[in-house]
Amino acid sequence: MNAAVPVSLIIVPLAASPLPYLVGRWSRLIPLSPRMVALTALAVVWAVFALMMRDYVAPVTLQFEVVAFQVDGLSLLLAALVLALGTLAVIYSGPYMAGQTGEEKYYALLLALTGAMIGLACAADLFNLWVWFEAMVICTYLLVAFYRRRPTSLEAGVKYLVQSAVGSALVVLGIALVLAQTGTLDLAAIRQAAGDATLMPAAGALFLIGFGVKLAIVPLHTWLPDAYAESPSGISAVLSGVVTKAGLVALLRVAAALAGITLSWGMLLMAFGTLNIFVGNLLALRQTQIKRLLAYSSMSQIGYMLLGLGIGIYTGESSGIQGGLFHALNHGLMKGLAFFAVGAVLYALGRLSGGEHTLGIGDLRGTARRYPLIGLALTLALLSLGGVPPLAGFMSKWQIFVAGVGTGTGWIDALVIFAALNSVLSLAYYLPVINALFQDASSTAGQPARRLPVAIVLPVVLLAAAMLVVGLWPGALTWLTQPATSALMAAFGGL
Amino acid sequence: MTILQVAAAGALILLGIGLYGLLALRNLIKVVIALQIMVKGVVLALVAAGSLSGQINLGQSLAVTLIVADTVVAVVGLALAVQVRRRFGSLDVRELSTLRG
Amino acid sequence: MFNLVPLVIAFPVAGVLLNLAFGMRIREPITGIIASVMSGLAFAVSVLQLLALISQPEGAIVSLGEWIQVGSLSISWSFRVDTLSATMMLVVTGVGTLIHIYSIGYMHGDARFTRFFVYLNLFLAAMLLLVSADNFLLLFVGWEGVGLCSYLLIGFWFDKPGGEGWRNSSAARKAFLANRVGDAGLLLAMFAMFWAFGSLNFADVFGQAEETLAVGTPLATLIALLLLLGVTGKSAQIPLFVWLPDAMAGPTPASALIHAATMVTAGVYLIARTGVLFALSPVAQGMVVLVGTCTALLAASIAVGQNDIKRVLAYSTISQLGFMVAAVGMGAYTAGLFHLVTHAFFKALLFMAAGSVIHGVAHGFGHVERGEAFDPQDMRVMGGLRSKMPVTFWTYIAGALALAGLPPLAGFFSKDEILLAAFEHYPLAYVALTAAAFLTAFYIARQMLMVFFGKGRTQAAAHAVESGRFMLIPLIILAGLSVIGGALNLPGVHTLGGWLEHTTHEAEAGAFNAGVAGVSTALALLGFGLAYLLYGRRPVGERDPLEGALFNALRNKWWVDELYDQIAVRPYNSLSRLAAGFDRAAIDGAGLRLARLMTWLGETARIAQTGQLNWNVAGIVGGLLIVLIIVVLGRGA
Amino acid sequence: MLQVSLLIAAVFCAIQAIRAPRLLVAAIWLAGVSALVAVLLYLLGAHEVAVIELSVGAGLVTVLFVFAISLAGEETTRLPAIIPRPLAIGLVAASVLLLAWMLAPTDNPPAADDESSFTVVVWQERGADALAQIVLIFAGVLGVLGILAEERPVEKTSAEAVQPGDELPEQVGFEVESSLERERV
Repeated sequence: MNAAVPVSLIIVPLAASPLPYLVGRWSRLIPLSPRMVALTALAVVWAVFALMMRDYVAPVTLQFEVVAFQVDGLSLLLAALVLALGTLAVIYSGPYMAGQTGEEKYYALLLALTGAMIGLACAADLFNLWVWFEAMVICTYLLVAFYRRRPTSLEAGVKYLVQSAVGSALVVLGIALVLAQTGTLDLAAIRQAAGDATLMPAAGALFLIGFGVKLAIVPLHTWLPDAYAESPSGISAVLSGVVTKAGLVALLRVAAALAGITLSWGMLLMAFGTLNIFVGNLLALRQTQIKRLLAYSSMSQIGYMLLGLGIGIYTGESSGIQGGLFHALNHGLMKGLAFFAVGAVLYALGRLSGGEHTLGIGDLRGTARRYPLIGLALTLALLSLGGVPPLAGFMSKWQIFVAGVGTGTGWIDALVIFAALNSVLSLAYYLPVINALFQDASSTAGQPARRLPVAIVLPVVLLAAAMLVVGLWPGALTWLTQPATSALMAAFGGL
Repeated sequence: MTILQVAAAGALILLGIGLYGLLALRNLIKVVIALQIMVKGVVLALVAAGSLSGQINLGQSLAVTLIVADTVVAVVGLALAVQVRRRFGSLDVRELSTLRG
Repeated sequence: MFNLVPLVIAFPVAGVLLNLAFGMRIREPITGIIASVMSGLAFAVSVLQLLALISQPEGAIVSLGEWIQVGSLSISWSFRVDTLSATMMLVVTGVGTLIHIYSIGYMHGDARFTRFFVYLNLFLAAMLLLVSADNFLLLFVGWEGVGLCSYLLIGFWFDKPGGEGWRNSSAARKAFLANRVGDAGLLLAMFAMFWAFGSLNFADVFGQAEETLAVGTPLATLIALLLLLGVTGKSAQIPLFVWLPDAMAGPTPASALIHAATMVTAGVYLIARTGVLFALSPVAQGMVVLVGTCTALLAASIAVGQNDIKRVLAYSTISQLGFMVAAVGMGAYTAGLFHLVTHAFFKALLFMAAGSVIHGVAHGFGHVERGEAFDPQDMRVMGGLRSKMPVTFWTYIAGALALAGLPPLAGFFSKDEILLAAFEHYPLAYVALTAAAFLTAFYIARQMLMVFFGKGRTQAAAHAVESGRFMLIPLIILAGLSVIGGALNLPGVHTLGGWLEHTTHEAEAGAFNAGVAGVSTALALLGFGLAYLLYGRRPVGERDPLEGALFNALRNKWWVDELYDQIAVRPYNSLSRLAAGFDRAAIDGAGLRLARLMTWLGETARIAQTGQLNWNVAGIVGGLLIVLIIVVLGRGA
Repeated sequence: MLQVSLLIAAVFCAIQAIRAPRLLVAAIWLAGVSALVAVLLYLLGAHEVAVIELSVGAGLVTVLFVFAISLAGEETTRLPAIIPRPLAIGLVAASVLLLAWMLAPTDNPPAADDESSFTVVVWQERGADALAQIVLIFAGVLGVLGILAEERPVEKTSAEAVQPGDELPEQVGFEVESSLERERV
C-alpha cells in the first residue's frame, strides 16, 4: 500500500479542521456554511478510506523516524466507526445546532476529533498513542460543555475535564515506567522487552485505570452520565459510540504490548466487565431522564465488550475477541441511533433554542404516533440494546456468551450466566421507555408538532437499517471484525 | 540519594499531593492547581525515566509535549472555572453537584 | 415442494411490510383483507407441504444459507419440514387465517385497525419461524418474536381512559417479564447444549445426545429441566402461569390466536420436538408430568370461581395446556399434539364467541344506558343471550361440549387419549386429570348457563345484538371443526398417530379403553348436571349460588346442596382462594421481592453517584488502589 | 544534599499551594513548585525542559492563573472538605506507597547518554508527536474561545446555517439573558 494513503487518512481531517472555523468567522467574506465544509472534508476522507480498504491485505507498519504507525484490522475497525458516526453526526447537527453560538467551532472540533481518533487508531508508539488520546480528549471538552449557559452543562464539563486529566496523568506515569524499564516506546519492541520486567505490572495498572476513565470502568465512571446527558445529542452519540471505543482500542494496544507480564489482562477485563454490566444496569434502573438512562446503559454495554475481550484474551480463542469487537461496533450503531432518535424528539419538541433541555421518559409519550419512524427506530435500538433477537445487539452478545460457554471453565460459565441474566434485567428499564413511546397522551399538549428535517431523519433511518441488516446477517460486519480480531490475536501473541 | 532516586521520590510525592488536593479541595481553581502539581510529578518521572534509559533527550521531548498538553488542559479548566463562577456565582465544587444519581 | 417452505414465513412478513408501507394511505377494511390474504397464502403453502409429506413422510431440510459463523458454531437459515412442523404450520396458519378474518369485523372502527393487523401478521411470521426452524437459535428468534408480539397485543389498548390503559400495559409488562424468565431458561438450555454437543442444529444435538448421554445423566436432566423452565413461561404452567389471565387485557382475537390457539402451545411443541432429550431423563419427564397435572387441576379449580367471561376461558386454557404438557411429559406425543390441535379449534372458537358476546353486550349497553361503570365482560350482567345471539350461541355450545369432552366431539377423543396414557403409566396423574376434566365440564356449563340461559339480567343483555358476518363465518367454520376434529385420530384408525410417528418415533398407539372413556364421559355429564342444579334452575343474581350455598342452603333439606357444600364447595372455594393467594404471595411475591431488591440496589448505587467532583476523583484513586492491590497479589502468587 | 533539600522545598511549596486559603497565594506557591521542579530537571540533565518548565510552568501558567482569578474573583473562605480527611489521606497514601513499593527495585545506574540532540529528537524523530500537539493546541484554543464566548448580536445568527424547512429558533430570550449576563460580570 502506498504510504500516502493512511497518512492522508489522518492528515486530511486535521488539515481541514480549521476550515469550518475560518469559514464561520468570515461568513461575510466566504459564503459557505461550516457544516458543508466539514462534510466535504469528510467526503474526501471517506474516499481515502475506501481506497485503503481496497488495497488492504495485511497489516502495514509505517515508520516516521522513530515513531511507528501501524495500519491493521483494529485501526480499520475504529476508523470505520469514527467515520460513520462522525459523518452522521455532522449531517444530523445541521438543523440540530442551527443558530447556536459557536457552531463553527463545533464543526471544526468534530473534524479534529475525527482526525485525532483515526490517528489514535493507527498509533503504534506508546507515547504517540497518548498524545493522540489527549488530543481527542481536549477536542471533546468544549463539545461536552457546549451549552455553556446551562449550569448543568458546565458542571458536566468540569467533571469530565478533571477526571480525564487525572486519567491521562496516570497514563503518562505508566509510560514513564515503561520507558524506564525497557528504554523504548515502540509497542512491538516493548512486547519483546517486557519479559522479566519489574515495573511493568505497575505500569499495566496505571494504564488500566488511566484509559479506564475514558472507558467508564466502574469506580471511574462517574463523569459519564453527566457528560452524555448534557452534551448535544450528536455529541452524545459520538461520545458513546466512538470515543469510548477509542479508549478501548488504546487500552487493548497497550495491554497487548504488556501481554507478557504476570498481570492477567483477561481476568481483569472479565472482572471489570461483569462489574460494569451489573452496576450500569442497576444505575439505569431508576432513571427518569432518557439520556441519562442511555448513558448508564452504555456502561453496561461496555461491560459486555470487556467480558468478550477478556474471555478471548484469557483463553486465547478468537471467538471471544471477535464477539467483543463485534459488540463494540454494534453498540456504536445502537447507541448512536438511540441518541440521535432521542435528540430528534428534543428537536421536535422545540426545546433546543436555549440549549438542550432534559427529556424525561414521560416526555416521549406520543412520539410513535407523531413521528412513527423515530418511534420505531428508537424501539428497535432499545430492544437491540436489551438483547432481543434477532437484532444486532443480540447477535454480538450471543457470540460473547457462546465464546464464554465454549471455554468450558466453570467460573466463566457463571460469569456468562450472570451476564445473560443481566440482559434480562436490562429490559426492566428499556421496556418502560418503549411503553411511553407508544402511549398516546402527549405530554406536550399545545406544542405545535415540528416537522423533522431530512438531515435529522436520515441518520436515524440509516443507522436503523444498518442495525437490522446486521441482525439478520451478522456476517455483514465480518470484513471489519475479522482482521481486527486477527490483529489483536497477533498482538497478544496468539496467547 | 542519587538524583534519580530524588526525582522518583519527588514524582510520587507530588503526584500524591496533587491527588490529595483533588480529593480535599472544593475551590475549582484550586482543583486546577492540584492537577498542575500532579502533572509536575509526572514530568519529573518522564525525564527521570529518559535519563535512566540513557535517552535524556527522548525524555525531554516527551516532557515538553506533556507540559504543552497540560498547559492546554489548565487553560481550558480555568476557562470553565470562569464560566462556572459566572453561572453559579461560586467556585465551590459542592455547588456543582446538581447532576447526581 | 419442500423448497417452498420459506414462503410460509415470507407471506406474513410481506403482509407486515405492505401494511406498514401503505397502511397510512389505504382505508380500514383493505389492510385487514391484505393481512388475511397473506395469512391464507401461508395456509396454502402449508397445505402444499402436507401434500408433499404424504408422498415423502420423512420430510426435508431447506437451507437458505449461512447466518452466523463463529468459531465452531455455525448456524444457517434452515427450515425443517416434517410431520410435526407441518402439523403446527397447518394449525397456526389455518386457525390464524380464520382469526384474521374475524378480526376484520371485531376491530372495525378501532383507531389502530391497521396496526393490529401488522402485529397479527408479525406474530404469524414469528410463530411460523418457531415451528419451522431447524436449529435452536432460529427457534429462539421465533420464540422471542412471539413474546414480543404478545407484549404488543396485550398492551394494544394502552391508552384506554380511567386507568384501564395503565392496567393493560402493566398486564403486557407482566406477560413479557414472565416470558423472559422462561426465555432465560431456554437460553441457558441452549448454552448447555452447545457446551455439550458443540452445535445447535436439531439433527446434531439429538443425534449426539442419543449417542453420548446415558439415560439419567445429570447433564440430560439439567438440559431438560432448563427447557421445562422455558416451557412453563411460554405455555403458562406452574409456576409462571400468572401472566396468562392478565393477558386477557388484549383484544379478543389476539387472545384467541396467541393466548389460546398457538403461542401458548409452543411449549408443548418444544417438548415434542426435543423428545429425545426428555427421553434421556426420567426425572425431567416426571417433573413435566407433575407440572402439567398440577397446572391442569389448579387452573380448572380457579376457573370455577371466575365471573369474567374471558378469565374463565383463560384459566381453562391454562388447564388444557396442563393436559397437553402432562401428555408430552408421559411420552404420549400423539395424544398431546392431538389435543393441541383440537384445543386450537374449540378454544379459539370459544374465545371468538366470547368476543362476539362482549361485542353484543357492549353494543346493547350503548343502546340503553350511559354514565355508570359497566363491564361488558362480567358474566353477571349477561343472561338470556340464547335468543339474542343465536349463531354465537350454537357455535358456543359446540365449543363448550368439545371442551367438556362429550362424545363424539373433538375434545372427547383427544382428552381421552391423554387420560388413557396417564391411566396406563401414571395412576396418580390419571386421578388428578380426571378430576380436572370433571371441573372443566362444570365451569364451562356454569358459564354457558350464566351467559346464554335464563333472562337478561341487565338492560344491556336484553338489548344485545348478533355480530356481523365477518365474525360469524369463522365461528361457524371452527364450530364444524370442533365437532368433527376428532376424526383426525379416531381410535383404531390413528391417522394422526401414524402421521406423527415419522417424526416423534413414538412406538405405541394407545388402544381405546371403554372404561376410561366411560368414566370421563360420566363425570362430564355429572359436571353438567351439577351446574344445571346450581345455575340452571333459578336465575343467578349478584351472589353466586356457590356462595349462597354456604349461608342459606346449608340447613335446607336438599341434601345434595349440603353434601356438595361440605365435600366440594368449601374445599373448592378455599382451594381457589388458596391458589389465588399462593399465586399472589409466592409467585408474584417472589418476583416482586426480586424486583424490590433490584430497585433497592439501584437506589443504593445511585447514592454512590454523588455528583461531587471530590468523590468522583476518590473513585479513580480507589480504583487505582484496587488494581494495584490485585497486581501486587498477582505478582506474589 | 542539595537535591534532597530542593525536593523538600518543592514538596513544601506544593503543600502550601494546597493549603493556602487565598487563590492568588496558592497560584504563587504553584509557581514556586514549578521553579523548583525546573531546577531538579536541570540537575537531571534536562536543560531544555528545565528552561521550558520555568518559562511555561512558572511563568505563563501563573499569569493565566492570575488572569483567571481576576476574572472569577477571589474566594478566601476555607471550605470544609467533603470527603473525611483520614479517608482521603488513606486512599492517596496507600496508592502512592504501593506504587513506590513496586518501583523500589529500580536502582540500576543510568545508562550512558546517547549522542542525539534535543532539537533533532523533538522536531524530527518525534515529529509525529508534534503534529498531534498542534491538534491539541488548536482544540484547546477553540475550547477556550468557545467556553468564554459571549453571545453574538442577534442579526448574526447566521441565516445561512439554518436549514430549509426549519424554523428560526427563538433568539429573544438569548438577548435578554446575555445582556443581564454582561451587567453581572
